[in-house]
Amino acid sequence: MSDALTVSRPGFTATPVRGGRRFSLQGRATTLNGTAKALGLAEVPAMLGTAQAGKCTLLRLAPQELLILTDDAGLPGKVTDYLATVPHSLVEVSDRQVGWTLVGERLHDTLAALSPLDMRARSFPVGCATRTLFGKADGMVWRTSEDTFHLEVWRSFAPYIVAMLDAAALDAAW
Amino acid sequence: MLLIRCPYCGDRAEVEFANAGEAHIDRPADPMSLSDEEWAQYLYMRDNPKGLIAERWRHAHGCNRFFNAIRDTRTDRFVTTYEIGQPRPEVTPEQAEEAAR
Amino acid sequence: MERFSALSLARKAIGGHLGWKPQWRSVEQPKKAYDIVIVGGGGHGLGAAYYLAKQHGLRNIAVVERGWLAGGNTARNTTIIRSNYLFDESSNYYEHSLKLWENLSQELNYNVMFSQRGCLMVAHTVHDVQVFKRHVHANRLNGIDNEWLTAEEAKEFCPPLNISPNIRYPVLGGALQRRAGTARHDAVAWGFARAASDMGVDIIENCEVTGITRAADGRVTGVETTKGPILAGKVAVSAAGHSSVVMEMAGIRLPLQSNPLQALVSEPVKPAFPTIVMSNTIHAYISQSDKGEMVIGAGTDSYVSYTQRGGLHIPAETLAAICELFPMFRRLRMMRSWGGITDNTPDRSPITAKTSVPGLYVNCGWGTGGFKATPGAANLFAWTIAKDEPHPINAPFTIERFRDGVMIDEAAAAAVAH
Amino acid sequence: MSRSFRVPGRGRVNTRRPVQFSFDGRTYQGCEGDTLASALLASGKHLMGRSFKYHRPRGPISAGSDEPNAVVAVGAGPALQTPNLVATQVEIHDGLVAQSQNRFPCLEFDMGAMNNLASPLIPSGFYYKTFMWPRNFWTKVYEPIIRRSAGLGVAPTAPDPDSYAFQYTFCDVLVAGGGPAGLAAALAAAKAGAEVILADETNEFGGSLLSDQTSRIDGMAVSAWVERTVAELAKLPNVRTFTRTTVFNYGPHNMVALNERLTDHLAAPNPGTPRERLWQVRAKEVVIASGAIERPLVFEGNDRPGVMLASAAQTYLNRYGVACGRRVVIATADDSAYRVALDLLDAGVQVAAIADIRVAPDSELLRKAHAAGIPVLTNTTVQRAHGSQRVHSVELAPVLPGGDVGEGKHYRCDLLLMAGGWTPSLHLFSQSKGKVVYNAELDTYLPGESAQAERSAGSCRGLYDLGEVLADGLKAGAEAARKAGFDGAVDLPLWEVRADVVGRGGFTGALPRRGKGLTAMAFVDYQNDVTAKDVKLAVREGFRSIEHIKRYTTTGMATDQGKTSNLNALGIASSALGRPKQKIGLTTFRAPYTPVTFGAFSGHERGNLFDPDRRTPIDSWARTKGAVFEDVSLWRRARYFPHPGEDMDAAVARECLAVRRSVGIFDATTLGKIEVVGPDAAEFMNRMYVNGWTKLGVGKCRYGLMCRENGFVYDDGVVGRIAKDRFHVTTTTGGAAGVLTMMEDYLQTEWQDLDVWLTSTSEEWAVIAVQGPKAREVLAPLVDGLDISHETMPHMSVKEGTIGGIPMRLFRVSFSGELGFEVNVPSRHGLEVWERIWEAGRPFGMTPYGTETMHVLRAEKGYIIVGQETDGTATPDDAGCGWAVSKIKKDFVGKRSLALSAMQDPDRYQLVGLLTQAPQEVLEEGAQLVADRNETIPMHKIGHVTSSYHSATLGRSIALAMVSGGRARMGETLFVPMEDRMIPVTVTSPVFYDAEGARLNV
Repeated sequence: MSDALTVSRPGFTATPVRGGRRFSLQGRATTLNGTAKALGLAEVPAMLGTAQAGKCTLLRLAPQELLILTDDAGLPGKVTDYLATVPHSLVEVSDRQVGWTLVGERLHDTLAALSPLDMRARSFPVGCATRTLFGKADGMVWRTSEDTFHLEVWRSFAPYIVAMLDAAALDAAW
Repeated sequence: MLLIRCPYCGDRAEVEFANAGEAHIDRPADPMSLSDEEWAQYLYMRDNPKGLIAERWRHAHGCNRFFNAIRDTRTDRFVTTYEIGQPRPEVTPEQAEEAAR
Repeated sequence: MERFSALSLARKAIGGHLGWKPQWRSVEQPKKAYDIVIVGGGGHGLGAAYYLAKQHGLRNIAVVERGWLAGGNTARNTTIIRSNYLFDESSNYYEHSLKLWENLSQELNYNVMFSQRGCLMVAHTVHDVQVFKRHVHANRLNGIDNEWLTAEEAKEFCPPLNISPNIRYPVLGGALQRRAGTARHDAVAWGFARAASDMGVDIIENCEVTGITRAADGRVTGVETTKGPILAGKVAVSAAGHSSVVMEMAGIRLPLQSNPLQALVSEPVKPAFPTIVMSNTIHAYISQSDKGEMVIGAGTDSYVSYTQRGGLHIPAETLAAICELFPMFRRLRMMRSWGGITDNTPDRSPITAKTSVPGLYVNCGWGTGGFKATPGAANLFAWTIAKDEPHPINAPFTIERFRDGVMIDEAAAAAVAH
Repeated sequence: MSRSFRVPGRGRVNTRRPVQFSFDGRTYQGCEGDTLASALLASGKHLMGRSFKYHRPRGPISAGSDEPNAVVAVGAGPALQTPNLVATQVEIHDGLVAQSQNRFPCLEFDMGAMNNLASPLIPSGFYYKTFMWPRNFWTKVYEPIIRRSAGLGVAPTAPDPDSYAFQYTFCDVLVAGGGPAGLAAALAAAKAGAEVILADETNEFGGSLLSDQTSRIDGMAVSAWVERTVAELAKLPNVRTFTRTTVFNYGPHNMVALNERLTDHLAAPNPGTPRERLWQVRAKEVVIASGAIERPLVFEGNDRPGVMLASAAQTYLNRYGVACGRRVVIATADDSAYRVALDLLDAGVQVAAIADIRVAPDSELLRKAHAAGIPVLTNTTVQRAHGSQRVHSVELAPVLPGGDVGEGKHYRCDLLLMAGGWTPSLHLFSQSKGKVVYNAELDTYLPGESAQAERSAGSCRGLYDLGEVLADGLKAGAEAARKAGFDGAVDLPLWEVRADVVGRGGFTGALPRRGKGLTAMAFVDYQNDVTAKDVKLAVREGFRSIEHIKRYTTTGMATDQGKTSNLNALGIASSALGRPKQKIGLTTFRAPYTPVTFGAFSGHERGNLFDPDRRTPIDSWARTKGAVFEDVSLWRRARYFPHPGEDMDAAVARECLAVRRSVGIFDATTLGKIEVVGPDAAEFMNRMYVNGWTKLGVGKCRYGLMCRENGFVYDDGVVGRIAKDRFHVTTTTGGAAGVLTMMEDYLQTEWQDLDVWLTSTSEEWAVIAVQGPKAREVLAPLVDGLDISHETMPHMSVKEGTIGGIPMRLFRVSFSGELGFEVNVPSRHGLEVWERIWEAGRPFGMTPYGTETMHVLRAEKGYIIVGQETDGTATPDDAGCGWAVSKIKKDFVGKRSLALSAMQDPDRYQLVGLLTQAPQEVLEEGAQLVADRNETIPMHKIGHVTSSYHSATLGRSIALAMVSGGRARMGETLFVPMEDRMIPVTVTSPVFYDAEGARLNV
């Protein structure tokens, strides 16, 4: 659905992210930690932190919640094996949301038209991820590099977000 | 627009949150044993103080956690926010004065 | 009391208007004791004093007000008056009030500028249509005017209304109460104050109640104030957003939350808006005042606050909605905004009742809708105080209804879900 | 007047760039850099508007945003003509079209000025005392007249074509105001390393310095210093500067709102440029450098065009190069006016006299004025200014010992300047909830203790000496930076300042005058025509609080919100009440500081972006099939699929029959879905829903009903048990978010011990309902070998499998009363699977149907819709769902409330069916029911129609209703009173079709 939904304006582009799967893992801290360890990490990322473990990216969006992004193969067996031993909730949400890669020198002004979140580097450094509000839509934003952000919203909000970003990117020129 | 400190996510704008009413009102363990009067007290009667209030917020457009806050309703200044399940913290006179300012 | 009229104006004009007397007696220091002390000098409290004197023959009454008269929600609302409520309990109450409004200027000899411009509640969804038609039918059978208009009829009644099918929430029609209207908020309070004062009621401003005193048997004996103690046979609290604070002094916890409610006006313009339009779905209401300002109600902030302000995002949201319905007003400008403190009950209906404390009465919980009820609530509250029992119209509006599960939940009745 | 009042060599406007504009249809020429006011004044035109009540001719008194008189409409055409703009703020550009307002037929001759003659009859509050008889005349006669004469400009009548932008931003230090204090503060904060935002409402930084020809900083002209400082700020990467940007709202927690105007000053803005941008700035620290406003003096005729504030004349001269007259008289209570006199003299204006109300003023400037030969009269008041559309003379009169006023002398003049002292702009400070404090020495209010992270600097806190102001700005900026965490040592500049001492003195209230002045019009609030007499009248009538006086007289309530009038009103009230000013206090300062365009608040939230418009993956398909849509919460849902020529009734009848006879397909994607997972999932479900869940087998489904704690139905939906520890919960479309929130509330705050977690999967799954006797035949070949026979997959069961290789959860459920399945597939495959089923169904005559048909089908079966049958006041039993309520569970949400005696009342409204006696009569939804048709109004209502349709299946109408004691009324005849007739109906069971459910179990 997001394929056609791109923004391309001077100073700002939003390109749909294709492929991969998403899992929402919820459980108590020990379970989240155990999952991280099963993936070879020392511990689960702190709140709003992210970590890369092989083909999995862990985003700590809530105290008891990890969003795990994987390739098309899904979660490695070592994770599901571990989870079989502990109370948890694992729900695939690959299709619930759609994502974009955001770049451009007007990126900040564009996002700031939609979100009240302080996304300056000193408050929101590389690797930081959180849910917040974009206009009237829930969204998840993750700073993947100094100049690149990853944005996700629920699928049905995609046309709205794209239109809002497009309008905001135009405004940002003035 | 208030700036609210989510105990998990830090300072965020009010629009990310939903107020969830008075804090520290525990659901009775056995509601059926309560009189109508007691049940109504639990369900409807609320502190509505002009001064310090203990209240709940939900970081609705964030980590989606409920948490508690102490705030002065005369100024809307927060004294502190804290996790659900923690007891209502003592407010020092200095904190109270600062919040009332 | 000198009668106000064009003639009296002309006569006074000859004397350079030097001959006018204070509209109400200003009582600096309260007497030691009154039969009744009313806490809260807003429209409701002053009106209750007026009706106690006028209809129940009681004259030894004081109204004590923390600040200046009518400086609370009376001064901070958008002055919409209507009675097209769904449930009999509510519509009887508000219709009682509306009927009093219709004669209030003459009764008080004070022009409260009640302007029956009509109130059009617009529907944007199939669900809205069902809900409003339910109102229309229920009102009609209660003898309360309310009629259904198609979108085109609504547009004819209110030409600025955008009924294009191409907006986000097209207008599908609306329920119109033609007898609804607006009034001049200050005038209501001042008119009641003048008439009550004339009958002997003491109006005491800058007098904050700090305690409610009670006898050993629990009965109310008076109030403590910043101007000293006042003995009273009965104490009646009509303190709007501060009701919880005052009632707490008598140890009574109320099912109330005080939330900020914001409103705003535009700069004045020549007549451009003939009526009141309300949209519950997109949260907007608007009318044009006699001075030409567009008077716009914004939403309620969700948290308890006594600051009389809220976040700017709330009026921003309202203005976006107004600009959707009336896109030609987009270039108008906000001239002034303000906040009030609304006292909201769980079922969004008021309480006008006796309390568990003998001699203590309360009229509160009016939320965002108290202004329209001013004369009605005052009238019924006076009855309740005077007779120590509610009038049949306000009998359902007790505190006990929450215990007994007999709520009057207009908001829930309009609940949206599918 | 054709001669130009432009002063060669003065001002900052570009005289080589002429600008053509029109005012009231006449073409004028100004210069680049002019405001509308300065350009008109340069042409000798002072008359620019008419007042609100008396329609008196008015010209500008100020040169800034405090202007009450020169209020005009700008722009041409029904969409763009914008009312009530202040000519002193409107920047001219080629082609600008401006109109005066509130006059008929024209500005110079206004019929409304008749009101002026009637003014003795219409003092403050006159309308409270009159127009009461006859009763209905108020709305019909009096009020329309009042309304027509009130108001100022005319609202646009066509939609605004411009766009508006919005942006959040953050900074360490926000500096509000770009005058000397603001510039210094911004510089100091920036040098300390803080991220700084500096905003000024005018088109360039400098504030009062732009009107100052004589002061020197570091030996240079102050305008040069401004240039240097602005350039220095521009070089710093941590500074953002905004001109034409008003800081208008100081909200809680240092959230400050700015309104930036981007295009109004341009003749031809780049297409696509937003007209304005609204900024919401979260600032760690704020420096308020909002300056001070000069006060008018209150005397008879102080509103004649040509009567102005002294500082305004100075600004017009030095900033715009315009002399506002040829011969000036200056009335002052303040030293600064002497500098204005000297500047005007220097520009060739004749200074006829300076009248100083003070007994013995003394200053360097006064001596300079003497030396320059200007007549200075001390202890002198203004008795009256004369003139109609322009001042032509003024009587200056001595104040006698004892306070009386003696005979005066008339001075001819075409310009009369007032200098009543300075009023600090406290608006932002006050909005921040700081308390203002009266300062006796300055006879004004100043900022008191800060309530938020802010401080005031410069003349807004009563400093008027330029050296002091700059030092104060530096100090404030440095302190703000330090508090924001930038505490390193910084070298702050030490400027050497040479400037006149100004701002000493001042006067509030009405000037003394000779005689009682019963007919004198001395204006306090110009725009609203509030006179000194009006304020006294209010006091006489017992209005003692300043808020009452404001409301009774309307002083301070005009578009300028009392910027020039508040202190004078206070002064007059103070003497009338015999109470000191500090005991009276100021009225509340309300946001916005100056008016802000509605459009700027709404930003992009217009049209389709007003609210998200959520669409399902199947939406595009429905659109191509001609679906008519409806809004359900944020979703757009297909309501019906009309064939050419069909109306809704015909389409729905066809769709219904297709489902009953063969098979239909329905997009149920919008249903809310929640995955409830964890070892305690069943226990959690037991607590949340009225039903019991422990015994529900894996692979089975159950209708779940949820109450709120008050016992009333909140939501419902089918729940499937996917695994022992995993439930697939569905909710209503509109209830999805609320149900999840309520569940999280209990889970997080009451039952933290439970090991169960909730995940919204509403958008993970597309849901395709296949309903009708042929449903299985359609689906069976598609589901990759899954056995969906009745035996292995009975009604109310769920299986996981694939459909064409795509993962699927298949529910055998029915909201139609027919054999039915709901195919859940990952959303990205929703359309593809839909089309596959559609293709497979076509041989069976498969028909797409929408929400309307869905409603009819379920109503035929007596299935409720939460929010339609129930309304937040219905219990499960009221809604006919008492069967769902577990009798054995000790507790669940709502159980205790359901035990209240009121909840057991046999007269509660209960769900029933209604059949009209005329089978084709379709009742109106929302219609009421009565038992006694002969009752007169008010009638006793005993229920209402919740759902009503024509049922094609049954060949007649059906209705559902909530009726008092309804279940005991089966067979009774009730009546639906319509406007024009009474419709008899029979109470029946709410199940009209297949009561035994045979069609479900096939």
